[in-house]
Amino acid sequence: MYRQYLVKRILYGIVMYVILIFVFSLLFNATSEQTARSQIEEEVRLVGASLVNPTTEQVTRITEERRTELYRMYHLDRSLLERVFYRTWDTLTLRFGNSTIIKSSRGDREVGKIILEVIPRSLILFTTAVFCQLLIGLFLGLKKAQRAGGLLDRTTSVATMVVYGMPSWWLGMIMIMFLVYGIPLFPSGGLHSSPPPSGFLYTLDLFYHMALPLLTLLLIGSWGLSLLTRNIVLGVLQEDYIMAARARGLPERNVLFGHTLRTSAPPITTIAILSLLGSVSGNILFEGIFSWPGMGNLYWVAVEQNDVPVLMGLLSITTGLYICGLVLLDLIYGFLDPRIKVGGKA
Amino acid sequence: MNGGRLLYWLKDFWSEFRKVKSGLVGLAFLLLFLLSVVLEPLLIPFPETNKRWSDITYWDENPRSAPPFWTNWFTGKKSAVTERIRSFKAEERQSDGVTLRNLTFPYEDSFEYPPYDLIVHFSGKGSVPFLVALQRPDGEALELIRAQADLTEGEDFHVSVDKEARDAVMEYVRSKESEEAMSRLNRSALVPTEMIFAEAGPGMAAKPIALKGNYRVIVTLMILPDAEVKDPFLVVSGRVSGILGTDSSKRDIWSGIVAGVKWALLIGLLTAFVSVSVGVVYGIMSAYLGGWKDSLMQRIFELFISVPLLPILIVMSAVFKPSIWTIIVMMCAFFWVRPVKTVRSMALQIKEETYIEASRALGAGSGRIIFRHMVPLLIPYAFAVMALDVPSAVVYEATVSLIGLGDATIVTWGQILRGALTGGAVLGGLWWWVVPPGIMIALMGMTFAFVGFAMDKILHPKLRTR
Amino acid sequence: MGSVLEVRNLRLYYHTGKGAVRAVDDVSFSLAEGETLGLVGESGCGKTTMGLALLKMPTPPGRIEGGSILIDGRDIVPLGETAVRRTVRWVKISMVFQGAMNCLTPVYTVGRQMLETLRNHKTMARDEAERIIAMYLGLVGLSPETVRRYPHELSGGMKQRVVIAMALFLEPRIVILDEPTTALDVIVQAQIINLLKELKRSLKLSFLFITHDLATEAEVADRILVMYAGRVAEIGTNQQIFGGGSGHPYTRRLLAATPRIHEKVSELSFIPGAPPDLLDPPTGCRFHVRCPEVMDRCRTEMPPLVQVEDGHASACWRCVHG
Amino acid sequence: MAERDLLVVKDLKKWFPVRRSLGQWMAGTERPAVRAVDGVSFEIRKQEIFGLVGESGCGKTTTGKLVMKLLEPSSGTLEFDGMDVTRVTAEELARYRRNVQMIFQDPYASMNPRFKIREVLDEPLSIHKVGADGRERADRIARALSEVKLTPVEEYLDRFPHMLSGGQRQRVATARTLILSPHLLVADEPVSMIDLSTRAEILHMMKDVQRDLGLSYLYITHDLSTARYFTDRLAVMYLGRIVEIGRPDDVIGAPRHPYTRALIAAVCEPVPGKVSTCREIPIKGEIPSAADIPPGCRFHPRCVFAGPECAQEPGPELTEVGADHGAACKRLSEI
Repeated sequence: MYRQYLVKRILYGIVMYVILIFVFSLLFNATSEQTARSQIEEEVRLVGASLVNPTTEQVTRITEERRTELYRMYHLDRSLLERVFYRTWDTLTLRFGNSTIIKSSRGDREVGKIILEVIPRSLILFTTAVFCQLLIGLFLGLKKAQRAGGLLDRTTSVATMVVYGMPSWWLGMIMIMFLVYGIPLFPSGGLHSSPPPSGFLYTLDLFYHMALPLLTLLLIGSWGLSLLTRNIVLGVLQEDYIMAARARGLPERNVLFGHTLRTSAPPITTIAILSLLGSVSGNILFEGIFSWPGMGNLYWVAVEQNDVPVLMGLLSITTGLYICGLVLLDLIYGFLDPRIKVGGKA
Repeated sequence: MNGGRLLYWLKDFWSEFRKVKSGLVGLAFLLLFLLSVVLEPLLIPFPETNKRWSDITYWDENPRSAPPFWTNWFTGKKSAVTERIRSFKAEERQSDGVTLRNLTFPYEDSFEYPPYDLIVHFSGKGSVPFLVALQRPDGEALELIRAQADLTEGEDFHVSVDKEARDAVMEYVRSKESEEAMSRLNRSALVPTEMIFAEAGPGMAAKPIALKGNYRVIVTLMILPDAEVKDPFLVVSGRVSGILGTDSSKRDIWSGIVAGVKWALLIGLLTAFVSVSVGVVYGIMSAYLGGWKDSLMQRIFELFISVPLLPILIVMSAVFKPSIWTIIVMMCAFFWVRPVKTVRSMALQIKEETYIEASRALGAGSGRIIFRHMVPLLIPYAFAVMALDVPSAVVYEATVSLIGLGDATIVTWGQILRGALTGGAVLGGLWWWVVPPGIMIALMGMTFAFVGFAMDKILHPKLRTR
Repeated sequence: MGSVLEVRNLRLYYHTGKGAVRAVDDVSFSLAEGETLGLVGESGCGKTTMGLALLKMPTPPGRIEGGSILIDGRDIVPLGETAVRRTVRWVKISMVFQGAMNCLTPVYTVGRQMLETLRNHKTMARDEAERIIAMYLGLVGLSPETVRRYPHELSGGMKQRVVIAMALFLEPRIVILDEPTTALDVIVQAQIINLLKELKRSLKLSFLFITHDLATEAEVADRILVMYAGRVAEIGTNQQIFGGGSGHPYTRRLLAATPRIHEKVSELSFIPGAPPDLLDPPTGCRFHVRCPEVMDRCRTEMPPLVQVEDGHASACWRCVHG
Repeated sequence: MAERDLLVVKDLKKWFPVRRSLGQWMAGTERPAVRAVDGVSFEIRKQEIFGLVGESGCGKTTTGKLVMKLLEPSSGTLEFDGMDVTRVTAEELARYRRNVQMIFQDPYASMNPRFKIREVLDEPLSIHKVGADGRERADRIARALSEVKLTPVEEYLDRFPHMLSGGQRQRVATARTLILSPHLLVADEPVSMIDLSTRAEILHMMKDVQRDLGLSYLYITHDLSTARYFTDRLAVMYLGRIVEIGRPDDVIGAPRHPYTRALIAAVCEPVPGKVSTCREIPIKGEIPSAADIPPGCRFHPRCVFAGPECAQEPGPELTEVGADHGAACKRLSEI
């Protein structure tokens, strides 16, 4: 039963991704073609220049020939719909073409490689952040639910409100200003110190560089989760089966961590991951502040250089990761909630 | 919902809302924000901030990257405060048809760090030769500027001591310093105002010591019969300036922040209102229609929900180079999805209630059921969702502006932060440039969070769970 | 006298914002070993509150004000929460709740929940525990394979049986059944009643059977306690209450209001008015507002519980010199 | 029939198609359906209280909704006052709604908790635009409330439903149905959620109203005892079909269908002396799901008198077993 649910959900995610890529290609068709044409012009100019003392008639013929050949290769001569279809096909098969300015650390201009290179760095930062936020949010939420209305509960709720509308990149700027230039506690940014140490020291150095961004993300994200967990847990605590469990003489620990948390796990994970996915897509610029060479930073550079192919590639990959997040979310929900995992009436 | 019932409902709502302390705090801040928008002309020292925010000349008089004036309270060594001196004593003498007018501006200097510049302003018409001199508390008087002002009607003429009086000051220092000190002095590095406000005597060039006391700036104007001079005033460009200091392009940050309030409110409220209204109607229709229409609407909803918000906003802004209005439209295009899920599930719950079936049994059509039974329950709740949606709209606009894709023609907190980022405020430690805009965004967020959560607690249609 | 349970002048009030709701007001009764006591009364008369009070688990803001609850002679009212949890709840006294349908945690299988409760009170090997669970599931007519099922996979009747099995497998002295059959269809209801009768005979259990349906009570209970607005109206054996000799006007009116299946009832009587508000109940006898045989005395003085015959008492002034 | 029947139901069916899983769809298996109502026929005469009795899931509530035209029937016909109302246009439906009204089980849930009683009662008037001005509508509302004995009327008009007791709320719900002076009232378990002491009071009120306004009732319940007291004729339903129909004294006094017998045997009585004896109920197993109904007589897997012919198609039809008393069983003679 669960396997069937799993397959259905993954297929559904893929279909959603294809439709979105098609919509994006259609939406940004004009600009993508414009950059494609300018790249072709540049290539044609190069071809022209490389000819050894050619006659003008020869130059125009070869460049003309080269241009039509390139137009056909990039399907620019077909109707609008076909062009969009081909571009969608290229995007789906991760062939994003070349970037206009940006180069990857190994110097190649192929957009796919550039993005592939930065994804792991972003993932390291954001998955650790999400993991810590979940942990803190859950633990704090439970404590708040246990003594609802207590001092801890009220103060953390106020903190949630204060942080509610605070941009994470701004908090990053403040943290850098005070904790890097004010009191030199943390490095000012980047992935690791300039001569990267090797072996175990490297990971240590990496964590040292990741500490400040992680701290900032935790300060922003974990409050919301704790309020969320608290409300859901409080809701479950009023259920009949919790009263029944207490009546059966089970210790409060079992009732709280066993029955209550386990029952509220599916709704908590759903909303928690949904809000974290939202915050990841919201905090993408965060990396720019810490010059953490991840996808966010690449967005920043791409916008600065106005490098359209890289932007398109980035958008497709981010949407792809986002949809994977949503699919993963439903799978976890299905796994945690027996009503879905085991299906209907016996 | 005729008038009577609406009034009754509002009274009832207010009696509940009053009980929620955090809600009242939020409401107080909201009123403060609205007040600051209304009183903007009074609060802002620079009236044309909105139009000429990126026009450098408008801010020329301010010191560059000066901290707020109240930083003086916290240090022993006081810095000169930027101020505009309008009071002056005027004497006139007639000599062969030309009126000689003497304007004396008193300036009380009690600071260890002298101002950066003295700028004389006046307007009028015709060409007026003028002389600017400074009388120091130690009795010395020195002539700073002697020039000719060609005034055109309606235009403000100004002359800066820092730029024009460099030679005069050099002469004055030479007359006080030893030859040897003068040779070591590098002419371009000399700050005129540091000299004229320092103790006269040897060693003043290398290590000027501030001379406190009452100075008098005397402006003598030779006004020919056809010329005319109106509303002269003196601007002292000090080391600290304004309530929140200035940025690296000399702009007064306090003016920018206050000007930004209205934009933040506008962007936030407009986006939230439009997107929540669309979302709520979509949710209700989707729940009420049911069947394949409902699943179709859900598919469209899922299509939108799978799009990561900020990336699409960034790419669309990068590609279409939008104005603020198009940014709002784009935000609405993707924000409307957020309330749909909750509203639809609530509408479904209401639809299952027995009293809905009872109304249908009485013969009520779907329009009546939606507007008499569902809307009065969901619309008030939609306002709570709206309040909770405002902060994210403000943050997204600020983020888009931060990356440089916002609308540069208007003053928003995002634009200020953009300036701070590119102006190296973080590196330079100009905290008064970076902290206030962020605090305001966070404060706006907190305000609407308090109000929104309070309304949510009251208006959430607590449907009886059987 | 071998009474398993002895309740003396129990008072339990709900302290709401508007004052203290006197849900259980000075109630005393006893339950002998192997006996079924029927607790009957309309909604809001405090019968469910009474059940929860015996487990010392009043739903907040309820609190036991006074009186004592003796189980096997030991008063559990002064005991601390952990003592009650470890030595009383489910060990001495267990309960089948009113909404038995959602008393099973939805995310755990039936077996796991039963195992957890069993091994929490008795340390035993896993297979030994599983054997006991399978035995008791069999007793209530469920296949041992139910252990692997999740609650949402079971029908209403099956869930009811699981909850009953769970209330029995620690062999408590007393089992409280709060409206166990109300939400079930009439045939399943009859099957559950038969099951309870067999269990009573085979396991020599003493039941406290709480319901608002007189017919079910007559079917199951050896002795009946009729409650009205938080106080005891009448107490007596099955025969004394249902045999026509009932002493209290409220009981008589209730019996007259219950439709019968086997004889054509020409006129169904009813009791005008509604149960009183327990925030400030009427003075004197709480039923006097609705009682057709009301006397002046009823309006002023609270009638004591008067012995009408051996083992049969009724709180009504008509019985005092009757 | 001397007088024309008010409502005639012929072979009414309502099947709810169940969504097939991908696999089943691939295999092209016929779409399974929950056969909630599977061929029900009965008629209700003028001023008659007709009872529909059965366990939960037997289709009695669905039948009620079909009569109320809240659900579209899969097949079969519905005749009201001589007119075929199976398929109707919008105005015909509006007129039908004025003649046929419904009372619901949960008195609290059948009224919008945010409406005052005045607004609850005003809804039918504003829907059907009855009553020229405010005064006439207020007058109709007052008359309806006094009809259900909720007097003095002013005391109740401005109160909210949660301020009333269960019995009072059910009276308001009844008043709401009477305001359009209907001919037929479908009452779905009207008293099951009301306290025993006031239950008879409501039944009396409904009987008075029926006598005063010449109403007919379709009374749906699972409680056989109340049905015996309250109804003029009643039908016992099992898995979507009527298994026995007739006057209560005959059907309950001398039941002929095995299921009716089992039902009656299972009902307890408030009489002493039954504590030690186990009640013997002539029935086996559990009720099957309405999605896969047993072939032939649908009761045969649980019937103690079942014979081989009971399992063969077609299922038993309702046959006369006495004056105005029918039962659907192939082995009536042997029982």
